[in-house]
Amino acid sequence: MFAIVEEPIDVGSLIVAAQRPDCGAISTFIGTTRIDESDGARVEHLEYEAYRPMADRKLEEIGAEITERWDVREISIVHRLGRVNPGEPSVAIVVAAPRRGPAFEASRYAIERIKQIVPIWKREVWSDGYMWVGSQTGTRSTPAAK
Amino acid sequence: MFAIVEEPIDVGSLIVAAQRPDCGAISTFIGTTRIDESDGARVEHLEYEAYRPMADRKLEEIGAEITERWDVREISIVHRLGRVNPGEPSVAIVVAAPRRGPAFEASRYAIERIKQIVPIWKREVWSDGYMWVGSQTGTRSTPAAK
Amino acid sequence: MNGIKILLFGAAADRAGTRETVLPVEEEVALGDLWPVLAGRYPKLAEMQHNLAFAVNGEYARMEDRVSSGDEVAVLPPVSGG
Amino acid sequence: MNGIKILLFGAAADRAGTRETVLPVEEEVALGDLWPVLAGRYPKLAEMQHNLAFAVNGEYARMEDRVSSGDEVAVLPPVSGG
Repeated sequence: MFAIVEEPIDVGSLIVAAQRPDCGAISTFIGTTRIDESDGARVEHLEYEAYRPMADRKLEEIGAEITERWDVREISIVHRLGRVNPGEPSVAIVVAAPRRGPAFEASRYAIERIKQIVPIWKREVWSDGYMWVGSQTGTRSTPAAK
Repeated sequence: MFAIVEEPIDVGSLIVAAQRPDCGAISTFIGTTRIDESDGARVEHLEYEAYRPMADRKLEEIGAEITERWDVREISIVHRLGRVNPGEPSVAIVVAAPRRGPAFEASRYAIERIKQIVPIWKREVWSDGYMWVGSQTGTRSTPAAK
Repeated sequence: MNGIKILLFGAAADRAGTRETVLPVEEEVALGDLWPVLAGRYPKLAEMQHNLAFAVNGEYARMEDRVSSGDEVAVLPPVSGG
Repeated sequence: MNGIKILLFGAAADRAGTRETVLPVEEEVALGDLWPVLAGRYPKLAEMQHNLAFAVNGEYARMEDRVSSGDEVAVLPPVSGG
């Protein structure tokens, strides 16, 4: 299942859906909002936007790349848009495979590829302005060196 | 949280408990019962037993090894005993870290170490007998080459 | 639609001050030919030229790819999902 | 308890036909000295000697470690958790 959603991601039910009698391993990666601090300010939340439907298609492409490379029987990638509060999941990747090596490698690959090719952008909303991650563009007067 | 339990493992709630504003990544590994087939027979379920409390202490030791090696803020390892049906989790590892590299490495390390040092044993209960994994001992007349 | 629809995202939308515009084109042109027009219209966008990627009709495209009226071009800053 | 409590697990329990027994000892001995007694009592267990590990009072132990009455010795086949 590949989805871009506006609501909180229910990782538990993605995992239950990935349990299969032909698989011995499920590897899951969850990206969560981490609160950085600098110059006396702090990140209050993240805000995500996407170019759809291109972003949806790119998630599916990553799934196809994975099933070409590894013996993996189930892949879910769900990415959230809009405001994501501290500690909340912004992305969840769930991979079920007969064996654990491919499960680990595929879930690691998925998050790296998401960060390379999926047209989704996040900005950090700080107490003193915002900053687009990766673009050094925003309203903070003292942008943190990333 | 390190635990050995007799009931089904609720992975979703372990993940929710690992969400922290100082972490950007949660890596989870779940071992599930895979159904092998050979010689016209099939695995019907797995059956786990442990030497306790040594097994409990070894899980905690693995946690300590991980926090020594990586910047990891939360680790849960839960292993189930008794009968585990096809597709059900026998072990769940949840690691939260500021960054994804250490989260992935630590959860992989945890499952490898469990398979090395934690005194837990499983037998495969086949339709035609059982077999202790790793020991070639059991009641099957045609033991599958592992 | 008459012309090429331009979508801007993230920092690119911020710098342009808009998320969408239309560039009139008379005939098929190279994607690269649109850039001077966009850069002229949005000077602050021009500053991030070397960090931008482009998509045509939802797929990554190169500057020599051809576009014509009715196509959708997306201006993509470095992606930062996850 | 008078003697050393022996716990057996997994395939070792299977082969011995029991999960627990007691070996009488008069004085402190090496863990390795217990093995011939166990192997003599449970010939099918003896066959898996080279695949066994041992714990004394809940910690992995070597054959030269000392044990005495009241200690708990566990006979551990290759672990297979996960």
